[in-house]
Amino acid sequence: MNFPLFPPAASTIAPQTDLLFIVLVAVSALVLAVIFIPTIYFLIKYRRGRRVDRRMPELPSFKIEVTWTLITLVIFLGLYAWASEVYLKIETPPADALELNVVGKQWMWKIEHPEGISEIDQLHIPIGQNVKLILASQDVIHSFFIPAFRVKEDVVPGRYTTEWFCATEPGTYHLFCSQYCGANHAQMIGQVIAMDPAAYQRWLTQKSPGVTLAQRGAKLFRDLGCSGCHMGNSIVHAPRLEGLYGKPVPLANGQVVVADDTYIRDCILTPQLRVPGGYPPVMPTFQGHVTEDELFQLTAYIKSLATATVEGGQP
Amino acid sequence: MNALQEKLAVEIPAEDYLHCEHGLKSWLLTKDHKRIGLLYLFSILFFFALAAFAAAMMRAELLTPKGDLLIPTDYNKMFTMHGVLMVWFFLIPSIPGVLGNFILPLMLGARDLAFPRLNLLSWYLFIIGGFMALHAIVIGGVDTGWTFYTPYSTTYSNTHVVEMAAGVFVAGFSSILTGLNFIITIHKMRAPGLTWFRLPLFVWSMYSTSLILVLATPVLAMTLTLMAVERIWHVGIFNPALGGDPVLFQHLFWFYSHPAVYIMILPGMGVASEIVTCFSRKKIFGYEFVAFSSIAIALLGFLVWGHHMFVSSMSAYAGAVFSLMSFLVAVPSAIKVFNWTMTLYKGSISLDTPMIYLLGFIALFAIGGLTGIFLACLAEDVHLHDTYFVIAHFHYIMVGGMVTTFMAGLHYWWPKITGRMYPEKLGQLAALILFGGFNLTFFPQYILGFLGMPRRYHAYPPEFQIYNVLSTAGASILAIGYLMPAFYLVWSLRNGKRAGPNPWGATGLEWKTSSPPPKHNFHETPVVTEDAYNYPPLID
Amino acid sequence: MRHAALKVQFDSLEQQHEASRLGLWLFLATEYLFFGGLFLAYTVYHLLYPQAFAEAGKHTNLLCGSINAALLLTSGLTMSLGVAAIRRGASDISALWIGLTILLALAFLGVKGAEYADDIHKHLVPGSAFALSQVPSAQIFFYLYWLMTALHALHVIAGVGFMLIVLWLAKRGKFSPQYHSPVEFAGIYWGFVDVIWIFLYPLLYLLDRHT
Amino acid sequence: MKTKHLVLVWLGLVAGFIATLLLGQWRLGFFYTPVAVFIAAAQAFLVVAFFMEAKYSSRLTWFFAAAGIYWLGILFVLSLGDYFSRAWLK
Repeated sequence: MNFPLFPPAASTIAPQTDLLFIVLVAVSALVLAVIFIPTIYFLIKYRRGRRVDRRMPELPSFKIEVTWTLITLVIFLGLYAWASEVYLKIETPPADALELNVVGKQWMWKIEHPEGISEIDQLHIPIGQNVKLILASQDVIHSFFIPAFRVKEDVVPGRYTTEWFCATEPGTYHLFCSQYCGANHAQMIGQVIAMDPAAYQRWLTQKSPGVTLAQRGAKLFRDLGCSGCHMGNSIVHAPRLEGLYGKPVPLANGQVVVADDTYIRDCILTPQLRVPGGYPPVMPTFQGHVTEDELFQLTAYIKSLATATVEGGQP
Repeated sequence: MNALQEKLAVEIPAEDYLHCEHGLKSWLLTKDHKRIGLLYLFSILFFFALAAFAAAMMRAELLTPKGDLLIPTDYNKMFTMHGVLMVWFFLIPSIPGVLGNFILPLMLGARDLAFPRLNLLSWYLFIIGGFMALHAIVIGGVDTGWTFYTPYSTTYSNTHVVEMAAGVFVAGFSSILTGLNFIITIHKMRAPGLTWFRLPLFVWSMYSTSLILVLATPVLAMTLTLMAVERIWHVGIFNPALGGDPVLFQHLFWFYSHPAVYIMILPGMGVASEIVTCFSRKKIFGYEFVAFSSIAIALLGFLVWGHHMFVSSMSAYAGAVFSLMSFLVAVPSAIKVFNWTMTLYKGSISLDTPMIYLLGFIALFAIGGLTGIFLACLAEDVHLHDTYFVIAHFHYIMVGGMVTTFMAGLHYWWPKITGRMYPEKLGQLAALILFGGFNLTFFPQYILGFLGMPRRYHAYPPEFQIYNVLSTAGASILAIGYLMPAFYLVWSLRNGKRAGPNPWGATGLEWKTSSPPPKHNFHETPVVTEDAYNYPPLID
Repeated sequence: MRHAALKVQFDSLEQQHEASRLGLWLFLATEYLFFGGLFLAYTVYHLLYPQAFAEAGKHTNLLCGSINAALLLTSGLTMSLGVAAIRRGASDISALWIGLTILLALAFLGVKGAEYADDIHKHLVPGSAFALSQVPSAQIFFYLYWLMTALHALHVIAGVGFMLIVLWLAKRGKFSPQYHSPVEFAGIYWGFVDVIWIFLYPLLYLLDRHT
Repeated sequence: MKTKHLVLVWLGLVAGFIATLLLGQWRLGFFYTPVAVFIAAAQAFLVVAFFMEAKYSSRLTWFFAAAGIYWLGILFVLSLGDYFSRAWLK
């Protein structure tokens, strides 16, 4: 029978939070000793019926109170600063990360690679590479938890959340949904398979369906009729999407937003919310007509147009 | 109290509150705070038994990694039932409803609470709410967890969410009225000479608790209303399809539910101060610090709710603020623990049953509080959030803290409530069993959580099994620790030796009247001339 | 001699009165925290969707809302005059003022009912037949409008009930210049009902009204 | 309390009401709400102080009235803090 005490630590963040954990355990042990040792000593020494000197000396009790309050406070503030610094690292995805899309739905995880590979309840990633997950939920709140990487983030319906990590050790790790999501919450589990970059490349080529995510998005773009207005020589005055992604967009109300994944998502689902300046608010909503997977495909397609130029006609 | 009165009081008082009236009606329509306290005692024990049954089912299921005892939905209904009943129908009313009701007016030297009829109404609201919740469970149960997170609760769950929320809503008004009653009573009904800084610390802690009950519970009521209306109407403000934000629900919910944790632990801290002083025959060390730390917890406790939401997609900056506040709120709790320890110094310590429970409490609360620091650490919480670490932490606070002090207080004031003593040796044994069983149940869950086992899982990977087996074994021992008092306390009602007005030789006005006390508590309004815990100086 | 209205747990009428009045104020504190949840939701979504709120806010019935604001403010005055009268011992005049307050409150409820009928007629009830469904998140505004006004109306009804009890007690000659706590408490409660409407009025009826 | 004072308070309330109504016709846009809430707070103060007689009550009354507002403030400030700062970290 074995009693595991540490989960595998396989990301760049893991050693940092584990060090914090060990220090926390040490501080706790120290505090417990400071409480328990005198308590036990007093219990034995001052047991009723024992003849000991019980005259209470004049203690500077105010000073004592202030001292232990301040000591506690200083230790706490130190821990706070340290933990917050690591947290900001966990919450700030690096710019050079490989972006993968994740859709959570009752009760499975679907992962979309830009190369067009879809996985269910499995996530293949290369080690030594920053990976950023863009998380979306089709129904309720889920949470994407990889204990070995010490990361987790809730997946909230109606918007994107992100989570990032950099795996350090090849291996197969648990993937859990940690936010209660209904009957089969405990079955919403999977595996994270961290691989050497070379093995990962082999896996990519082997599994490649031959159609990238952006190409699937392009097909969808035509099937849903988006291209009717946003492409070619349409009679409708609609914004062109070439070169759009990542650029600032002036809105009709005077604000300026950056055309990121969230903005594109919002424009498809609630087009009236943030209408770009100079265009009539005529686009219909696609709320209920596209799934989260399809939104990812369309976004991937629009992203792929970031470097394209407009053919035929003015923007 | 002069010698003659002392002698009179030892004899069985003919007119005590238990015997002055008879019949069911005299109980169900009573306005006597002591009888209402007993009504609460019976009702919360009933809900505790049901919730404990649900816990037993869960622990049995978790013996094996596969989900083989219950189907997933039933498991989910079990933990929801356990959470809802334990939180709202046992923990929150436990010390305030039972011991607060019974002892607070006695401690203040008052004839009753300020609003006795309102007090009875509180109990009825509690019972109505409780039966609404039970009804929801009987007709099919609820599977949202006690947290009712949207959009699962509003749109996806097909169980009796609205009925359950309505029960909690009604019980919430019971809490509000109890808190209101206590606050006004403490302000307006103190005996002559009983100034604020002569009050027993239990009164300070009840005051802080009541502040939270009064000011946080209405927000819960509104949150549940919004959730229920959204579920019925199919339109609402938490629905992402309309632009709603499910995270707003979490803000509103935890604005109540985090301070609710302090509703559960503050009364326990009050009981602790009473017992530590009584059984070491000493003034509390640093009275003002212990008193104000209760108020500080009530004030700061409202600023920390976001630590339940560090990975909820809340802004990282808001997270940083909530984390800082969470560290700060731990300071007053630490102060209390240090002061209790210092009170033992140079005392005359006697290890009677309440004191054993209480020492157990200090240990468990210290561990629970320190592991709370782990969860307040932003980076660490990312890993530990929603795992068994959290389960272990809050059970150390709520069961190790609140339930242990409830047992301590029940034993401490049992002679006052019933006029009888319980068998001391059995009491001590039960307290030790409880302590051991508790640690065996919940300590392994810290490790489980750190290893990554998520909460609310009815099935789990096999490497987690060993700790689950330990935990279930501990739960069986814990059950014995809870069942023993049920037997010997009932036995003592008829067979216990008569207690007399002050069996512990304690200070405090509640011990200056007969046991059980007369209907209006005191034959003569007492006058207070000294500080709390003014035990005679100890020489050797 | 103990006054007939003095309860056993109190020593004097002053203590009893002060305790009850503090209790009422504390209860009102819970009331505004209860409404506070709704006001928070309103603020959050107003910040997130200012255009939607401005657009949807144009469709509430400004006339009804303004009449009701005037009615409630005036009823606050009549109620206070009723309390002032009982304190002087003029219980008949007090009853008149309280009666007038009840009438104003009923008028408020009447106008509110007519307004609701009009809103329903204009399909301003969130749901599948909602008239402004082309405005994203306008449903959130109207959902809050309905909840907030309905909850306020419930408090108006409770206030009317409170005042009716006070009138009934007054008729049975229960009050005197020494003891008239229930009248005073009805006044305090009614003030609270007033305060809520004072905040609801600009938030629900006056968003982006310029033409 | 004198009838004259109560009528004066009522006139103050009506003035606030008319100001709210008229300002609403102006092109203040989003800034209307804070202005209107400020006027409403002034009106509410009048009602609380005079109609509800807080001005003539014990300090404890003010304490309870203020306690509720303080806790409401906590609810607002910390919740809105989240919504305001969500866009900061990208």
